[in-house]
Amino acid sequence: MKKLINRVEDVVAEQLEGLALAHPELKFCEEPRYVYREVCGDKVALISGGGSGHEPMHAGFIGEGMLTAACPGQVFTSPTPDQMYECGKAVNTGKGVLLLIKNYTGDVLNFESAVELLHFDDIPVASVTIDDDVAVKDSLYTAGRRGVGATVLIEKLVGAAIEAGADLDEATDLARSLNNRSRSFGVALGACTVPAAGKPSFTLADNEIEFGVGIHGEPGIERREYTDCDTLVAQMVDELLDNTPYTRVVRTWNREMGMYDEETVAIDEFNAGDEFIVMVNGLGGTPESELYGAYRKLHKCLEDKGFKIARNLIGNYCTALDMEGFSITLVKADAKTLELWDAPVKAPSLRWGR
Amino acid sequence: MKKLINRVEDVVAEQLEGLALAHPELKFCEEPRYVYREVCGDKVALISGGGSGHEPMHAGFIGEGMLTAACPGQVFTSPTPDQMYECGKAVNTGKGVLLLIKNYTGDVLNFESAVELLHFDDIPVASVTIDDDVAVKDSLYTAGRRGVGATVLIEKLVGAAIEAGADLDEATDLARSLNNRSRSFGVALGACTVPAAGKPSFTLADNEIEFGVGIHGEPGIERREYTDCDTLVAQMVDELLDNTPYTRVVRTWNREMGMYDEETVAIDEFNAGDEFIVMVNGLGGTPESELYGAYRKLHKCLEDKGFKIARNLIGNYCTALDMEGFSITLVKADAKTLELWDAPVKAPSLRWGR
Amino acid sequence: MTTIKQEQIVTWLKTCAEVFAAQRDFLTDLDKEIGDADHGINMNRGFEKVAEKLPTFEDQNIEGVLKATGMALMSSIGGASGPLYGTFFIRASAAAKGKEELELADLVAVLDAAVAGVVARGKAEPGDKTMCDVWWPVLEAAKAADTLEAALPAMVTAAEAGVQSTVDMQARKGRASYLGERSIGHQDAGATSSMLMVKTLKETVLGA
Amino acid sequence: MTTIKQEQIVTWLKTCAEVFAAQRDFLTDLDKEIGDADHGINMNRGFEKVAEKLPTFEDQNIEGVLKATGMALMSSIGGASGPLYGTFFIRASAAAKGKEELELADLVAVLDAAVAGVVARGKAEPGDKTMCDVWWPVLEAAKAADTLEAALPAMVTAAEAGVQSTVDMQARKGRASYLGERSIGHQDAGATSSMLMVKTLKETVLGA
Ligand SMILES: Nc1ncnc2c1ncn2[C@@H]1O[C@H](COP(=O)(O)OP(=O)(O)O)[C@@H](O)[C@H]1O
Ligand SMILES: Nc1ncnc2c1ncn2[C@@H]1O[C@H](COP(=O)(O)OP(=O)(O)O)[C@@H](O)[C@H]1O
Ligand SMILES: [Mg+2]
Ligand SMILES: [Mg+2]
Ligand SMILES: [Mg+2]
Ligand SMILES: [Mg+2]
Repeated sequence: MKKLINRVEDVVAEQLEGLALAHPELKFCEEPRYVYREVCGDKVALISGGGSGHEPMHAGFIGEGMLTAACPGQVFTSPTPDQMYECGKAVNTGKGVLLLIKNYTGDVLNFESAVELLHFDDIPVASVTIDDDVAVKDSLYTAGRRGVGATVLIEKLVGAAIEAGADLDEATDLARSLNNRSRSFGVALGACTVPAAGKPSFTLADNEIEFGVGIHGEPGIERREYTDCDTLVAQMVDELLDNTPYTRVVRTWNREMGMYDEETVAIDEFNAGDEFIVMVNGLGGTPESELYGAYRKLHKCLEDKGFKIARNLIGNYCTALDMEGFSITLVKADAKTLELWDAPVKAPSLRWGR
Repeated sequence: MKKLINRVEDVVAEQLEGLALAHPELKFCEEPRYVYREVCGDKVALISGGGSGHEPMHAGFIGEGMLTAACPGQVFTSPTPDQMYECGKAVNTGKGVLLLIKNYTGDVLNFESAVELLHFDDIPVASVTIDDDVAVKDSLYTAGRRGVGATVLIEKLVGAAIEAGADLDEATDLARSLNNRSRSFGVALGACTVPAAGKPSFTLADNEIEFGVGIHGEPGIERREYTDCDTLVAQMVDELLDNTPYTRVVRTWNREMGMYDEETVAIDEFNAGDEFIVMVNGLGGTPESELYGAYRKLHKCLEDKGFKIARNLIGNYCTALDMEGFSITLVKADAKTLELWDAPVKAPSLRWGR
Repeated sequence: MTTIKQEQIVTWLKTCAEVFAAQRDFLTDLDKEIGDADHGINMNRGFEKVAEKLPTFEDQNIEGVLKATGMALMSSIGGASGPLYGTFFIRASAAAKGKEELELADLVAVLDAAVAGVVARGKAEPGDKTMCDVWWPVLEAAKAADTLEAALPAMVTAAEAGVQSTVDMQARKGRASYLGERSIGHQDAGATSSMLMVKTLKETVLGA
Repeated sequence: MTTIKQEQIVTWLKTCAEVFAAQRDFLTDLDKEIGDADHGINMNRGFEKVAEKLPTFEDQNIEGVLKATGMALMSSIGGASGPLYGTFFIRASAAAKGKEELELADLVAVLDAAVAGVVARGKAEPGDKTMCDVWWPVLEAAKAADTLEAALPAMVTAAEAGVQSTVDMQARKGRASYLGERSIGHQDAGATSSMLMVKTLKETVLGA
């Protein structure tokens, strides 16, 4: 393994230090670890976080119109409850804290512990668990659909709503509704190498891919034959547009009762005529040019099926270290969603209008 | 070799088609191949181009406040004169055409042919050859310093000046002066794979790097031992700050005479107290997180030596397909340069203020 | 011997730190097959932190030691195993209220509370291919024994059998569940780290 | 045989297209060692274009055929070799003004103009490790011969020796120059493609 790092133990801290040096508007707390910005005005604090290795997610999305703070764990390991707890206390302006969680067992367990800790400190707190990865078919025999690429888009959209004055409940409802309208699917052409492990997490023959991968270098739901970009994108679109019902238990923190309410909720259907915000996301080791090649086919597939691409985002946003591969995310968007999308954002890795 | 492409022959065309589908404000001419935008107003047209495989450079930098058009060649092969010629004719508003050339023999020969063709069509034309790669030590026994990362920054800065009303001579002078204040140095931790070749261009042991690489997958000036990120960045900074005089023959198209004037010109010195715009640029296969790790050390090295980083740009901007590695570019900046830098730009891969 | 002494608990924790340093790559490799290749790294980081902090709490009673251990694990492991092992020790601590030593009945009560805590958090069911598939049989073995001397080796045997039993299971919880049938045939990493803790306890108290 | 006929020039170009298709990977591999691994791809693309367009100009005189070939190469090869080979054929065409066949003296004049064009563009000097290190000795061999029958084999011998001579040279022009001393020991790709064109001309006119 050869990586642009120093000691494996220091990777996350040093990279965050570099981020804060490059973007002095981001502050960096080392113990426990979180990155944040001073919130201008009396706004809800939007906090995300998760294992490191998905850069620019999440710290690169801290900024006006997007995240207030991010809690980075070790590489591919969710952060610990004390990080979100201390971070939440630090950035709460009184309007409360919304935690965005990617649905991985580790993230959910650690974030939900933090929700309880913040609650017992009388901080208004809510959490939304994002589970957009349609590669996972059932929620009964698995830990449920993983939270992947949609996280980026939801962070942007909810951040814009908060900038425009949404309160904690409105922001929470928006995040949840966006999540029910979001679907992602990822594939790997090659494995990534976790610095601490030092070797690739799997090996693939020249004509093989992992189909339906998450963002942690884990194998996909299936190893498939690979022929070419267009065939692969078409297979992914089939998975993304499949309307087989998917329901799961959604947990909502009840701030009156100090406990979670549980409710079984289904995701939304996608039907011809729908408009999408589309993301073609590189997993870290695939050049941007190839993502545009994939976008070409995606655009045609969706238009052929009667869908409309209202906005697109193409690049490396939610990565798995240096994994070769990419994911596609579709978010069903109405006029209000597009307005939030177009609103200014000024984060190190997503910026327009400012 | 496994890449996210279809037929090798179609790679460039399909990726550009994807780009134009994603960004409908960019128009795409297939034969001869160039990408352009409608210029608003009576402005100089700023055209860049070169081999493909360096994405997002150049087509991703077409937009308000940056390039007017780009002429993409085959992968790692400079475009042909007819591309720049037809493109120049198409986008000239009467204010003339400035061609930015990266100093590689192929680029220079093909672009200079296009300069002549445009001139004979009575189009006011100028060209500036960018040669910022300080890995190349002498201009006498080589084809001269290569044009690499500074191209991105010069495209941005000259584009802003043109947006603000600079005429052809002013834009040309600015580009030339910026080039004399720009230095880059690149390293490769792993080779890239040209789709048409199908195999990596070289192999490196786990403790080896290529030191002083260009952006075409070619080996560097030297194969060196690799220990860690900080050591490597410090070595690169030494190369970048070295003030050994460098002169070369600069060719300026004489629009009266219809021929090139030649003049021997030296690059500027860098001295403590200077302010820089700094780019840490990934070569395509290195995750953004690692670039921030490198930025951390770069920031400290430069500050320790009494330089100031006024602005920074960190990410994949001028790549070599999926090469693992990165480059550092320094541009000495005065107040006027920073004003141009901060001016709005709205290109697919560089955007702020719009 | 009829009890586990406070000093033995402290020694056990220190030895666990050594064991997880030594087994770091092995556990990570297990997690690579059907997870994300970090379980050994996580356990090593967590118990390194415990060992580092031990001097600040090793004089407390068993309740205090277990509580501080749980807090250290909770705030240093991360991932799925962090809150689970954190909860394990914090619940164990509550069941060891005021204790300076543990009789067999205490051990059973402590284990019972600890395992219940893990299940409450992670909602695993038998056969889901998790660390619980070790802890349930371990708890049963402790309950079935008459003496501590008999209980500890029986717990190790149960733990080892529990680990083995995970090989043929299809994961239904945690990261491995995404692999569906492809998770079958691989030994669960968390079950293995749990077994190592049980084995280390037995060796600390009874010798290797 | 005392002249090279127009049909032979056309056949030569068609055969060059076949040769560069067959030698594509070989030339690319040469360019990989000290360049950017595309010379074979470039030459193949260029001569494919020539072959594709030939039907539209194969009835013209030698001047016309060479001119159209130069334009096709210029607008399809790209890179360093594109403008150089483009210039080679365009200048050759000018020196073949009105010709339907070439005598030895014509061939020398045509080659002389073509090589001068390449040098004017690329500014190579002897020993710089470029295609010119083939074209100069080839031109000398043509000048030294008394008949076309003698000239063509002598040109091939000179071309092959020219290619060999590039191995020990340090590149001073083009991409390979960046490697400094590391460029020594490798055969130049452009010199090799030039040699193949000379060899194909001889085989077209005199047989293999
Ligand atoms: N819901 C759960 N209940 C009990 N144990 C679980 C659960 N989910 C995962 N585990 C255990 O956690 C182990 C993985 O831990 P680790 O690799 O440290 O975390 P992560 O999966 O977040 O990377 C699994 O091998 C399994 O034994
Ligand atoms: N200045 C020059 N004069 C003559 N020949 C040159 C010059 N520069 C390069 N060449 C030739 O061009 C060849 C490389 O061509 P090619 O690989 O197609 O272009 P590029 O170097 O742009 O990739 C070299 O092997 C060399 O023979
Ligand atoms: Mg993990
Ligand atoms: Mg080339
Ligand atoms: Mg794991
Ligand atoms: Mg080449």
